[in-house]
Amino acid sequence: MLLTLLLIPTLTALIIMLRPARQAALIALIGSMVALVWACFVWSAFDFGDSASIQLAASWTWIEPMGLSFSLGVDSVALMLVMLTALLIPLSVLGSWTAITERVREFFLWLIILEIAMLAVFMARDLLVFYLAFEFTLVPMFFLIAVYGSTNRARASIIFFLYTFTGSIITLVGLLYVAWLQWSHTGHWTFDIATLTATAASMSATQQAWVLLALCCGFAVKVPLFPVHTWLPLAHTEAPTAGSVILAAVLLKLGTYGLYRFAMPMCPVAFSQYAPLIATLCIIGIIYAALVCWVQRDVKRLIAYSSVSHLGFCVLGLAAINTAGVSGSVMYMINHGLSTGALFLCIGMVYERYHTRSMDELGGMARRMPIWTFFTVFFVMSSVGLPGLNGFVGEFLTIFGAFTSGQPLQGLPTTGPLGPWYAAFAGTGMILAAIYLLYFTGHLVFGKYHVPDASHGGVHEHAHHHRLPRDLSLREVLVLTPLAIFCVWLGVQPDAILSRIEAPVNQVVASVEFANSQPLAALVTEDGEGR
Amino acid sequence: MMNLLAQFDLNQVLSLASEETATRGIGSWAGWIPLFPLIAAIACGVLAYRPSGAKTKRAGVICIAGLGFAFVVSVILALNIGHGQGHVTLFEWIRTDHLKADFAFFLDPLTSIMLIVVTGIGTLVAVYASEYMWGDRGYARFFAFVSLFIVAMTCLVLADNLILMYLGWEGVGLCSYLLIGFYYEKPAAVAAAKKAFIVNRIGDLGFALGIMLTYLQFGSVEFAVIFKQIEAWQASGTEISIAIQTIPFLLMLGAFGKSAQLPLYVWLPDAMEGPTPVSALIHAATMVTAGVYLIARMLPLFLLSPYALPTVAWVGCITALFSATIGMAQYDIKRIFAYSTVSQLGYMFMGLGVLSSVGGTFHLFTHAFFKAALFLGSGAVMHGFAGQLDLRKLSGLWHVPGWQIVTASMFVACLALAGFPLTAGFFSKDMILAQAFVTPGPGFEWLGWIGLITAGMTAYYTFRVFFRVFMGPVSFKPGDDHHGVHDDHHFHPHAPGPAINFVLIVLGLGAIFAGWLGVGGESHGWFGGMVHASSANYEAAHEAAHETGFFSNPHQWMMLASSIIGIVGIGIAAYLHLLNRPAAERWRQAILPVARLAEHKWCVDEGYDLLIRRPLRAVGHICYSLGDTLIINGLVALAGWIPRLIGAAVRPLQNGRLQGYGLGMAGGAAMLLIIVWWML
Amino acid sequence: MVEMSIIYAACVAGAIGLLFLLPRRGNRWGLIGAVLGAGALGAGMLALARGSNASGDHPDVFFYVLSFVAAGGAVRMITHPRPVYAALYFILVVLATAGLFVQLGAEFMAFALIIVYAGAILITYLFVIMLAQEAPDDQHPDALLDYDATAREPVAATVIGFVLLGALLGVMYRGTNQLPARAAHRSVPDAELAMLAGKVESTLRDADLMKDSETIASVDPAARIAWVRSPSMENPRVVELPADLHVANVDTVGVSLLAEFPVSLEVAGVILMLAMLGAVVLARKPAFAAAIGSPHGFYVGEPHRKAGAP
Amino acid sequence: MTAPLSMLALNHYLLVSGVLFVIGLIGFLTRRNLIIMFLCTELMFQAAAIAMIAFGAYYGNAQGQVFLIFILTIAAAEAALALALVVALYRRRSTLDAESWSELQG
Repeated sequence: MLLTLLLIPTLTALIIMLRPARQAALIALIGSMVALVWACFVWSAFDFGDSASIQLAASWTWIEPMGLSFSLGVDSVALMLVMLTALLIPLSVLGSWTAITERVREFFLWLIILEIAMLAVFMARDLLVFYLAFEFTLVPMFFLIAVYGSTNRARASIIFFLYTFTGSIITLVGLLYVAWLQWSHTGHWTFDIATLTATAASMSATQQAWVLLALCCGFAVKVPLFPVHTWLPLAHTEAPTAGSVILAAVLLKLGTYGLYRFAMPMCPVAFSQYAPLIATLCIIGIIYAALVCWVQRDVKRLIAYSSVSHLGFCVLGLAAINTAGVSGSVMYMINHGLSTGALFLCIGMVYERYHTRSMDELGGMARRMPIWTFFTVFFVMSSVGLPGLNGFVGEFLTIFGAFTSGQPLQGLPTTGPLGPWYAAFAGTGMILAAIYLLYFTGHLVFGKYHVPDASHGGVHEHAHHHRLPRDLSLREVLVLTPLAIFCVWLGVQPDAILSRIEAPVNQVVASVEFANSQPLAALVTEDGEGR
Repeated sequence: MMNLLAQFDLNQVLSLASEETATRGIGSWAGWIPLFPLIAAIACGVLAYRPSGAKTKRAGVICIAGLGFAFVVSVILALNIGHGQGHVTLFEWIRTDHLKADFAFFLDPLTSIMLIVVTGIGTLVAVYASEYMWGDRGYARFFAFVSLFIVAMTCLVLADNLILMYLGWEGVGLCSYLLIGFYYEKPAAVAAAKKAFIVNRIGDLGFALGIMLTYLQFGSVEFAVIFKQIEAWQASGTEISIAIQTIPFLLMLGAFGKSAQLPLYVWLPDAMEGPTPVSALIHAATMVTAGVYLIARMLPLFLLSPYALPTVAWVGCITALFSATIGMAQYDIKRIFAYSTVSQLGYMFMGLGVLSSVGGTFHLFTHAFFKAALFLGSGAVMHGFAGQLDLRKLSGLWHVPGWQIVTASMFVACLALAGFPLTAGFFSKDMILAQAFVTPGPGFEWLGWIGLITAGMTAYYTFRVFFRVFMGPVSFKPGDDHHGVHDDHHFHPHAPGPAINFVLIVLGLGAIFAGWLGVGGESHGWFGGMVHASSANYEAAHEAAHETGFFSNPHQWMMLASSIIGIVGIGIAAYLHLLNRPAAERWRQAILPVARLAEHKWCVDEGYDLLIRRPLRAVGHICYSLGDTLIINGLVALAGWIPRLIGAAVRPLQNGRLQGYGLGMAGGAAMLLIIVWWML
Repeated sequence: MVEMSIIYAACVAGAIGLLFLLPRRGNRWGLIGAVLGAGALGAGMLALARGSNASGDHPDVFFYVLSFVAAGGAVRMITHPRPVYAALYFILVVLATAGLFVQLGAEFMAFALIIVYAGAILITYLFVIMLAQEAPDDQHPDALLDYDATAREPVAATVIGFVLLGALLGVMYRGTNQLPARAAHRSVPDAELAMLAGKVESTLRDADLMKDSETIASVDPAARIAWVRSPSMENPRVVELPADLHVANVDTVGVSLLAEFPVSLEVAGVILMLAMLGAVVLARKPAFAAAIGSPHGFYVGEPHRKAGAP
Repeated sequence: MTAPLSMLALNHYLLVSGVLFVIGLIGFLTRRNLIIMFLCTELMFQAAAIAMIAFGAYYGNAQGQVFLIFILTIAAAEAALALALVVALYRRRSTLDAESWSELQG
């Protein structure tokens, strides 16, 4: 079942390679739509009764002695992210229909390969499959930026690749240490995530601290946490529209998903010990990135920094280690994917028409592009976290989680390392979000209409005669409407997701609480006794 | 919406039964109130994006219909609910393990009053705007936003839990952003809209943290649960923890942000950039009173901590005084009325603060009418005189043909605002001031006296506008935005149309007769009964304090004092601005430094910009230029640069000379041998 | 054990001596260097001798003479500015070494060394020296070339050299007592005779102990007897080996070369052949490259005019 | 065959061989004339030969000498090639100075 979900994009990639470049976009669209339909089929087959357990699991032994097996399986949180990916790929294919003029076939090929890698990451139940896919997502992204980017794309793609790659190498070390520890206990190698999590949880506090450090190195770079975020604005400004959409919507979630899937269950004691530190990093990230956003003149860089700030909230939710916080953070992963992805699509549409991203040359689009204005203001409001739209639920729950984590709730103590002050400072992020996003809207959307003269008033003549109408064409509206509908649906009816991810979230939080309540976990020495 | 439709049956409507049926049955109608404006909003939205949308008046009609229907439903509900309560759950919204926030409505007399104000004024403004906004490109878009605003406001008022109220809270913030920035081509309007949204957002943060703290302390965010818990605590006399006492202060922050009180009032005067119906509806009658409603709704919680209400009272009083002083020195009519709104809101907060919840809410009720009338009147003037709002350039409108109705309604509204005896403003303000002198509290007497002085100032600046603009010799210069085509010298203002006149008359009558609702009967007539039946009820001991003596009875005494103050204020205004206008200039010269400072709004805006905005942007620049590019990218570049450095250092070793290498090899061999020798 | 400290002192003295000897402009300390060097070598020898616990007798006087000659020749070789003299000194060193070989009872190798080494290799060197003689300019042909007159970084080279020597000797002398034990005195003298049927046959025939028609079946060096088979009798008859029949050095080398290292012999042959081929190709003129049509081939380029000339 | 060498004698020969080797090495490192450099390598061969023979004598078998034969072949081969190279180099730069050949540098 899950394997077919991987096979469909692979098949599409093959067909793209065979067919002439003219049809590449069409094949990519059909392939990704079929993948989306199949994903919905998987959603229906998924029994949300016990959504905490891994379902639809399937595994094929790869290297027997090493215990390596290509095993897939998904619980409801992973399923949500799979659905998000499956939804966004066709939209970004449709979004960059006319944007790419030369080397079209490779572009869509890389996009579909990226989809395979992302789906594999979320569906992996084997450590090495996860890591391979986690690394493999870098390759297509690198080419997307390096070949199809704008001015200094070479530097951006190299920094992007090396930065994330070094981070994830350290994570590999951490993961292998755990696998080795498991081997030293039981004598046979296995890379199955469940068993490794069990052994990891029984590690001593110091071992857990080291493993957590290793895991965080890789994942912190992927989720751009504060000090290691500088690759993101570079990558975003240089990436093509489809690239930025996928980068913002899904690739950043690999980091948070990694933290949720590996860091929390594997090193519960260390995680709750260092959660205040992680939370402080997030808060600094939120405020720092928001302030930097406010002084940007390049629109895409502004939205990139806003993603840094928003994902600070997401990780803050995880650090709160209570149901509200973690479910808020999972909600946030999905909402941020939708709203920031849509914002990048809108900016891409303007870039396709006027070929500039700087707010000095461009402004006052509302007069000429009313439909575009509606969508942009709508998605700005969604990412500002306006109640009634999806952004609010994620943001409110994460701050709420941070606020109530560790505070006695009507007398009975709750677990969690954070407190009201964390929530208060993170809350300022909400104000700063309003400031820089309205600064963005104030310049780009409202205000006096001015356009770079070279592009003679927006009706743009492409080399391939794609005469883009001044306002959004039907295709572009078709791209944005599903995202808008999802934003409203998740805003008004967040229970659709909240109730479904309740079980796995509780399971993770319970495992962390259980580990903390234990007497200091017996020191597991290298030779394995003294469990 | 599903269970809403299930309960709707016709006979229930006709029966108009007494209170006890006002439980689930009629309460379910509450769902209709936000639904119709929502439909209207979507319809107008669709119209706005069809090219022909701007040409037809259909959008206006749809909006008026939607709001009108909502008004009718709220009136029916108000009559039916009476002093009872109603509750209806539309659907589940946020459900994590124990945080339960549903889309559910809670009806009690306080809500009914607010609903009547919101939908009533909303409909009237919609009628007014259908003529006022005619000819503007964004006609349909305007009505879409107005109806969306009413949806958000009704949700706020009807909410049965704090998070849904927060939804309404931010929803009205969004609509005010969209409406202030309606003329989006004017940079000033865009900046004002942004400012309004951000300042509101600062208040909303306080409100959000308040919600979280209430959840922590009460385990739930729903009013029913909270009030029951409070009664239980009061009954059992349990000691109130510090955390609970901080909740009111956080909620207060949200209220002051939304209702433009002292620290966060700067956005309201700039909000006048929006079209006048918006100012009338949102920035005079409905949105700004949300803060007052919040405190009235959560009064039991505020009563828990001893310091909360006095702070509210004092902040209200100081804001009233402060903005009145600025109001006196402004020249733009709408700015003056904006500052007067801030000042009157100060009064309402003062009313709530001194435990006269009836006074506060009644002032809110009456203020909605006469302030809306004032704004719509000045809107008519602006509309007629091509955007002219400077009171130095307008005079003697009373004598211009066609403007008599506008002048009459403006006169009545000014009387009400000034607190002229027997007008609506008089009764509500008098209640607040009387209560100030009675309720024991820190410095409440001073509160009363400052209130009296501010009442005088209010009377002065209101009639300063009236006498300048409407009385005196007829002379006027048109404004600059000539959407009327004709040029200067033979410009003749076009009188307001029937719709505007009708609305002004209705509001004028409201300004006079609304007062009588709160008079008579043992506790301030019908209005008092309604408020006492709601959660904002406070069994003030002051009822008993009503001795019979004239001076000992605060109300009679206060009525006399405030009417005298009002008349004196009007007299001064008449003297300075009607009879002897040059004298006004002389007086101004006499206190020139203070006058000019007041004209510049005590430089509060510049202060905020200097103290907050500019440093933050500077930090942003530093973070970006220094933090990101220099330090972090620097470190990354350094990581790349070190290998290159080592490479350069080692290169000279390879210089191509044969004997150099020989030497190296021999040295190496020697070292090895020494090691072997050392190891042997 | 050997007195190591004296050895090291000798090394240092030798280093200083050599330093003075190395060619440099205006070298006045040559004599002192030579004396110091010789003294150092002597001291070294003395140190060895005094370490009397090393068993066995001292090498006789010729050894000392020859080694001093060898050392002196070598030093002169590297210090003499003129290449031809250096080559000639080297020939002296070779002769001295040959003498040492004779001392060690390896006569065959001594002569091989002289014939092959001194005779062939060094003569080639002399050819090349003459061929590549570079006269600085025409007026005074025998002016010293700069690069011959001065040593390059003498100090570093000497220091490292003698540190290497010290380490070498230190390791050797500390290591020699850990050498694998020698076989006890040679069990069977002239053991090689068993394999040298031809030699035995010719000696016996010279001594008329064997007729021409007879052949040797086998030889037993231990009992010093040989079995001779004559066509007339079935079983071979025993013949007593003459007392003076001994294995010469050449014989032992021959037997050892062919018995123990046949493969290496072949490989040596191949190496020599390859070297010859290589030398021929390297020294060919460009015409050869042009003939085979490859522009690069082994063509080594036009002879340049003298370096520095325009 | 003469009596096998005594340890003392062996040490002596090793001393001589060491000295000669080092002198050859220093010669190689200091002399800048290509031919003399190669001559010094020959001297090093020579030193090695002495040690070989000494050990052969010490152990009383002819392996030392057999090995010397191989050393000689290598020396001969090396000399032949080296000299061919020197001639070629001399033809290119008409100088024998080792310093002139230093293009292969980093």
